[in-house]
Amino acid sequence: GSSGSSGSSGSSGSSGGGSSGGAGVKIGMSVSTLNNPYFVQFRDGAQAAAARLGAALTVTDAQNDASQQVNQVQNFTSQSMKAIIINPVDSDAAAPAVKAADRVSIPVIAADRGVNGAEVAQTVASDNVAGGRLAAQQLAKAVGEQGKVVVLQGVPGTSASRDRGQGFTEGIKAFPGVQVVAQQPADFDRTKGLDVMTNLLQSHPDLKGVFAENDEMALGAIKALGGKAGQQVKVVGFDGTPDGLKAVAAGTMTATIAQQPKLLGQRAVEAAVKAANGETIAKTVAVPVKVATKANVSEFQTS
Amino acid sequence: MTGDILRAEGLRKQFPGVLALDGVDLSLRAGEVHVLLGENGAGKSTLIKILSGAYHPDGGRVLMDGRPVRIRSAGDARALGIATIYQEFNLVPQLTVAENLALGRPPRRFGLVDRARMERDAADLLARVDVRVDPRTPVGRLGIARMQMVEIAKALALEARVLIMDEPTAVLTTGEVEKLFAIVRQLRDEGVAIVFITHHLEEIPQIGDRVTVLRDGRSVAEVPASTPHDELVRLMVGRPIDQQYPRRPARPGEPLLKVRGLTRRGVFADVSFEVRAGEVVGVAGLVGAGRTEVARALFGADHYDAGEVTVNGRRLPPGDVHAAMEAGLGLVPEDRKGQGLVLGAAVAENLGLVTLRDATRAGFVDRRGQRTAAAKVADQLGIRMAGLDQEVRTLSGGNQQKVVIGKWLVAGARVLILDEPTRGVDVGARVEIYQLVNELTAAGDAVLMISSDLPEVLGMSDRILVMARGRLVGELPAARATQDDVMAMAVAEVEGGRVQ
Amino acid sequence: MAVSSNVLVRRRSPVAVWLAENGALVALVVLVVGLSLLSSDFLSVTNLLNVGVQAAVTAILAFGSTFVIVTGGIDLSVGSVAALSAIVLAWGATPAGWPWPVATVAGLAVGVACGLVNAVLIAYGKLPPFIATLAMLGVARGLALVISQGSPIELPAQVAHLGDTIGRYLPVPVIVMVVMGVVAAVILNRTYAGRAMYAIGGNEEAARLSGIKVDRQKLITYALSGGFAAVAGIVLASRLASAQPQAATGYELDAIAAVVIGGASLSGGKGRALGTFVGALILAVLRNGLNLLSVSAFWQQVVIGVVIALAVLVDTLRRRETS
Amino acid sequence: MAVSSNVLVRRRSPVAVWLAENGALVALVVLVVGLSLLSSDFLSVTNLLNVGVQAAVTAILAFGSTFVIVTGGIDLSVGSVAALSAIVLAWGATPAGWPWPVATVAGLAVGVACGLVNAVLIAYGKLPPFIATLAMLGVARGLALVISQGSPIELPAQVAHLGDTIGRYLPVPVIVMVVMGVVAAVILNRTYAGRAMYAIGGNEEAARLSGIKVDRQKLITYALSGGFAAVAGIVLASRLASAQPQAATGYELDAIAAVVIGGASLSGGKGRALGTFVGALILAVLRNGLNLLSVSAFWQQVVIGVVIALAVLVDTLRRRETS
Ligand SMILES: Nc1ncnc2c1ncn2[C@@H]1O[C@H](COP(=O)(O)OP(=O)(O)OP(=O)(O)O)[C@@H](O)[C@H]1O
Ligand SMILES: Nc1ncnc2c1ncn2[C@@H]1O[C@H](COP(=O)(O)OP(=O)(O)OP(=O)(O)O)[C@@H](O)[C@H]1O
Ligand SMILES: [Mg+2]
Ligand SMILES: [Mg+2]
Repeated sequence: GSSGSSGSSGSSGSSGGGSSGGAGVKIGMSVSTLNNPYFVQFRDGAQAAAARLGAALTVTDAQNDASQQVNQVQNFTSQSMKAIIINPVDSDAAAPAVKAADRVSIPVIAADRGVNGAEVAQTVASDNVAGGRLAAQQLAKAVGEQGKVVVLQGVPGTSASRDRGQGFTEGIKAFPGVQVVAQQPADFDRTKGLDVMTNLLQSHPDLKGVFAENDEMALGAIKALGGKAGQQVKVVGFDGTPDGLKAVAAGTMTATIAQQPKLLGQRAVEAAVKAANGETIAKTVAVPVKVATKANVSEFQTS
Repeated sequence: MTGDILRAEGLRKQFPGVLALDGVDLSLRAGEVHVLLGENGAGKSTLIKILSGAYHPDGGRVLMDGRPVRIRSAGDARALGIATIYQEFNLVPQLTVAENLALGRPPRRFGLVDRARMERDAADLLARVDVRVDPRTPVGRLGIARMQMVEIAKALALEARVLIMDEPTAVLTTGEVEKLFAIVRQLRDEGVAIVFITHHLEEIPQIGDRVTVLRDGRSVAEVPASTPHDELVRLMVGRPIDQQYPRRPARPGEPLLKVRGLTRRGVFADVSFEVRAGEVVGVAGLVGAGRTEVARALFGADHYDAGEVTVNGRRLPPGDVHAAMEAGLGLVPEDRKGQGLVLGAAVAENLGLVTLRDATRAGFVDRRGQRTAAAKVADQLGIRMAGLDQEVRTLSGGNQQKVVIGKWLVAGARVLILDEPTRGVDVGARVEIYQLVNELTAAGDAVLMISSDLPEVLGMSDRILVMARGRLVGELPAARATQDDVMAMAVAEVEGGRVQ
Repeated sequence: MAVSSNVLVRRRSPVAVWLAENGALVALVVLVVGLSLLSSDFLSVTNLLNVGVQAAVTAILAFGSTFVIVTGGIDLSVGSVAALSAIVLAWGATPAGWPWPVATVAGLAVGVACGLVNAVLIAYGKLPPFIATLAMLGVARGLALVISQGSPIELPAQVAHLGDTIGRYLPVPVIVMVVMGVVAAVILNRTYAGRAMYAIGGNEEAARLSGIKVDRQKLITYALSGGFAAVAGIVLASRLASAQPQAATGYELDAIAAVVIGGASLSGGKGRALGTFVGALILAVLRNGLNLLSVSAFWQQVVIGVVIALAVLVDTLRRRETS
Repeated sequence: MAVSSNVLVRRRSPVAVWLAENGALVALVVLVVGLSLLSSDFLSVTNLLNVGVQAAVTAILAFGSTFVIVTGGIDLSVGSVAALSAIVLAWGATPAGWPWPVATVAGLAVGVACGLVNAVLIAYGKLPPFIATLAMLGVARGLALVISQGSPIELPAQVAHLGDTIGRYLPVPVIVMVVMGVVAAVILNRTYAGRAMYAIGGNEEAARLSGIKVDRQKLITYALSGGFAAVAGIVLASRLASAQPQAATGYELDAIAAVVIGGASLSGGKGRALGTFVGALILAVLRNGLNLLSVSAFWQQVVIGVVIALAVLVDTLRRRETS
């Protein structure tokens, strides 16, 4: 539990001073999507931090649409926000939005994904490509560096899917005994993960492992595998959502690449408040990516 | 007075821009056939739609058995024992004949629709109106005449005390009209009160008892059905009409339309004829004889399997309406709502439809010119409307028909095919259409007139072609032919006449 | 009974007639044969059961949409309503909440209620069905997110059994699908409400003038669609043992596609439960087959599009030939 | 003209008539007034320009959809076609490729081609427009992904200027939107093709029997829709300075909603460019306002749904009143 939840929102808040105090600072935050528990947690972390610092945080949902995100950032500038946090739908497509904010000298913090082609005050991110590599190592180890595995891909063309997929492909090259026999899209969706996994099992009954580009699809795959999950077939997910961590604790998911979204949201808000107050901040902050396995899962679940 | 089963007093109905009814009275006795007479747009259909619950009046009241009643829906009317056959078809084309007959009140068993019983009931009803059609046929596949008989059967099924019929005979041929009259007389003798709307004045003494004449939304007279024809016309139109069929034959010139061996398997076979400049050629036949199909095929609306069509020396490619139009053909289809009009568009738009291409320069339409042309034709035909911008949907039936004819007048077709051109058109307007036919032929154009109205065919044609079962079975000179001659030919059994 | 004498009635075998009326079935058969040749895994009992399970949710949604489409309407809200119903069920049945049967009834009631709201907007507010149900698409999805706070909620175990397989070969979702299909067929063919739907879709004015209470029938129609959506949502959630606020996103287009592939017309008056079933199967077989054949993610969308167009093309060409 | 004596023309002021025909405008005004009262940021010049920019893509797509909807059809593929056109442009204009004007023409041509394919399937294959364009939705999106390998492609700088603002107050997307709107209005009102669209949508058979080559007009209609989608896709990409394979997903529903909010009927024969413009503005104002008011993301969907329903309700109620 935190202490400062009393003076929660808005300008009337009169929390303690200090240079990092955010009393009344208006911050706009555009989240790529809230149709995903991972980003919901990210938002929760940000809101908690804002409440603690007394900042007024406005959250919008870009619904995975890069142009809608640009619109939202533009709207923030007309609302004269003091700082903007952008969780880009797409790293390239976020540039014009950031430039628009730069023009009116509003500092921008990029969270979870970087921005290509425009200057941001700070990037708070965990590296998806690195995470993909970690996932490859985990899966290879779990299947004894031998056998067939499949990949459940996210929405084709999204940067999360691209980066994680790329990292995994790179990482798995180190294990010549592991064969990737299929890569199929399940759109980051649990139901589709279930259906696609069921179908893949038909053509690859001797499967040893599954990498799902997020926990939602991993949970669908686990459902499809039934008793085989965690036994004959190892599943590695990505994100470390509460449901995902539960599955790790239960042993049906071998590992998930936990990104600590709450921490990410918290760090982003802290940086935004500092930038709004004119303090200088580091160009990049790396929120560590951690591998959650049955052995260490309890640490994640309490945080 | 005391015998009145239904009375309407001072009914008023206002539409946007149009006062359709302006204080109309009507009294209806049990066991009478009460004819409603009036020009197109006089308000007949509006009146009966109020009686049947489709419209709510803005003023006045309706009494049944002396007590005021409120008819707010079709269900209310039905509960009061009022059944209606509307001018526009109110059938569901996708459903079968049996289902349409039982629409809104299907027989049920254990809460489920009892199809077997529905079909038996339908067969009985169809037998009553003497229509031979499988109750399981989708209504959309029936021709317009048999649809009308289904409508009639549907109304009979309600066993109502008041039966309202809005122009039931407009789409029927002589034989069917006789059948209908027999049914109507029987119902009348059973004590049913019948409201009967028609534009065929000769039907009035045959079937009617009393006549109420509407003019411009008012009831102007109530007279016995035996009132002389001329007097009725005067009451209705406000002026006498001296000649009902004012055909002025022109001297026939070169053949404008030549049809050779036209055949469509299963529909019509080996149809050959010519129409000369200045000629009116009538086409008579029983319903389903295939006249409409021939007309559509030669206009390019349907494909055909063999034969050729030549207009003004140019051979037409089959199935190409545009080429037919270019060559100078025009078709006024029999189904005006389905094929003739864009109901949701304005009068001006509809009148300009055929000339849209001609009024286009470099892709742009001369809309002002189109409007001027439309205004001229509307005036010429005496189309009764609030203005050129009125939606065609809200015109009275007869005025809609004038719009369909009007759009071809604007286009200036050389050979005009008229399929049932005066269906639903009042006597006055009908004479105006005939005058137009005269003007066209006098100017050297030609008219092919398909009509189930025998007096019209006899009165307005120069020659009469008779069709039966998909074949041309004969030709008569109009001057000497009688109705009996034509009928004899139309019903004659043709040896091996079944079209293959 | 005699048809008009000049019309030569071509004799067609009942099989030919039936095929002409079920052209989608031909497409399905072609697809199944093709896939069996291309993938040896396709034609196994377990895989076919998988296809059945994967078709279930779309099929149930599509049965509901069939009612609406037969009346000439459209329901874009079914995916969202499915999600909302499941969320309400799961949220209501949390240990601190209601017993699971109550929660289930609540979930179904929410679906029906959404349908009724659609119908009121359409029948009394005179909104075009497209707009009314598009609005509901947003509202129901938003409410699902609000109630769940954006996170999945676990389903009570009793309800989650709906996702099980009885014995080796009897998946419950398939049973539910078949039951709902039979219910839809009976409603459409044999009840007053069903026949009224065809009448309204074929000619609304004629229906009204024949004494059918058109507004009331629309209430029934959209309520049924909402109820079917709720069932679909619960089956979907039961397969995952958890209700997801973003479940069934975009399923409305699949459902409508299934209905139209099955031979219905969006202008109303036509459509059958069996056709819809075939339409849903075509979509499921296609997705399953593409997975089995390991077609790349990018090409899958292309192939699905092409096959949908071809399937309906087969149907329209057959119709033109036999008519 | 034979205006009979019983025809009583009620005099209504031109303003009243115009308002009755543009009911959506009333809804827009109410919305703008409401938002100005609720948020002090709303009624600033920069914010209103933002709204304009944000409406541009939807509006251009919706102008294209207006043609299709006027003919009684529907085009679900516009969002995908927009993305594909932009991808083709960007991919073609890579340094190793074509000069940017060639690439731009190629991008536009692809949009038109997609429209033509839709039209061929509809006019000659007799596919229902819903199915033909749903198939194209998948195919175009898939091709966009295949060509781009799933990654965004940078736009040539010259084309990216389309996303700029000239001076302080003249955003290029707004200019493009206005130009396309005027083009759409002229086509609909003044050209043969436009008038033929209304006739076809009103009664296809009557149009055919009046000598309109219905099939050819449908080709023009869907080609226009595809072309407008291509323009929208390029404007969208220019705003982001990069073409995204996933761009404009789901925009088809927004485009159709804008057209219907603007007073068109999905059964054809009705619809105007100005109405569509107002419809697109309503959607953009709504999204902008909800952002300014900091409405929670989950509730936004609910509110948007409710406001869309209300906006059209205002319109239908006005109509009923004045008729
Ligand atoms: N729904 C409507 N909206 C506007 N005007 C209408 C509507 N229905 C009818 N009218 C107008 O009311 C008048 C009376 O029409 P009505 O249909 O009653 O004529 P009618 O006597 O039946 O003519 P006809 O013999 O041609 O059938 C006409 O001027 C018609 O244009
Ligand atoms: N059982 C049937 N199935 C399909 N079409 C039929 C059937 N019976 C009749 N028809 C068609 O229905 C139409 C009947 O319409 P209608 O009664 O006006 O006759 P018609 O052919 O137009 O008559 P005419 O040739 O005298 O104008 C014809 O086109 C006929 O071919
Ligand atoms: Mg009338
Ligand atoms: Mg005929």
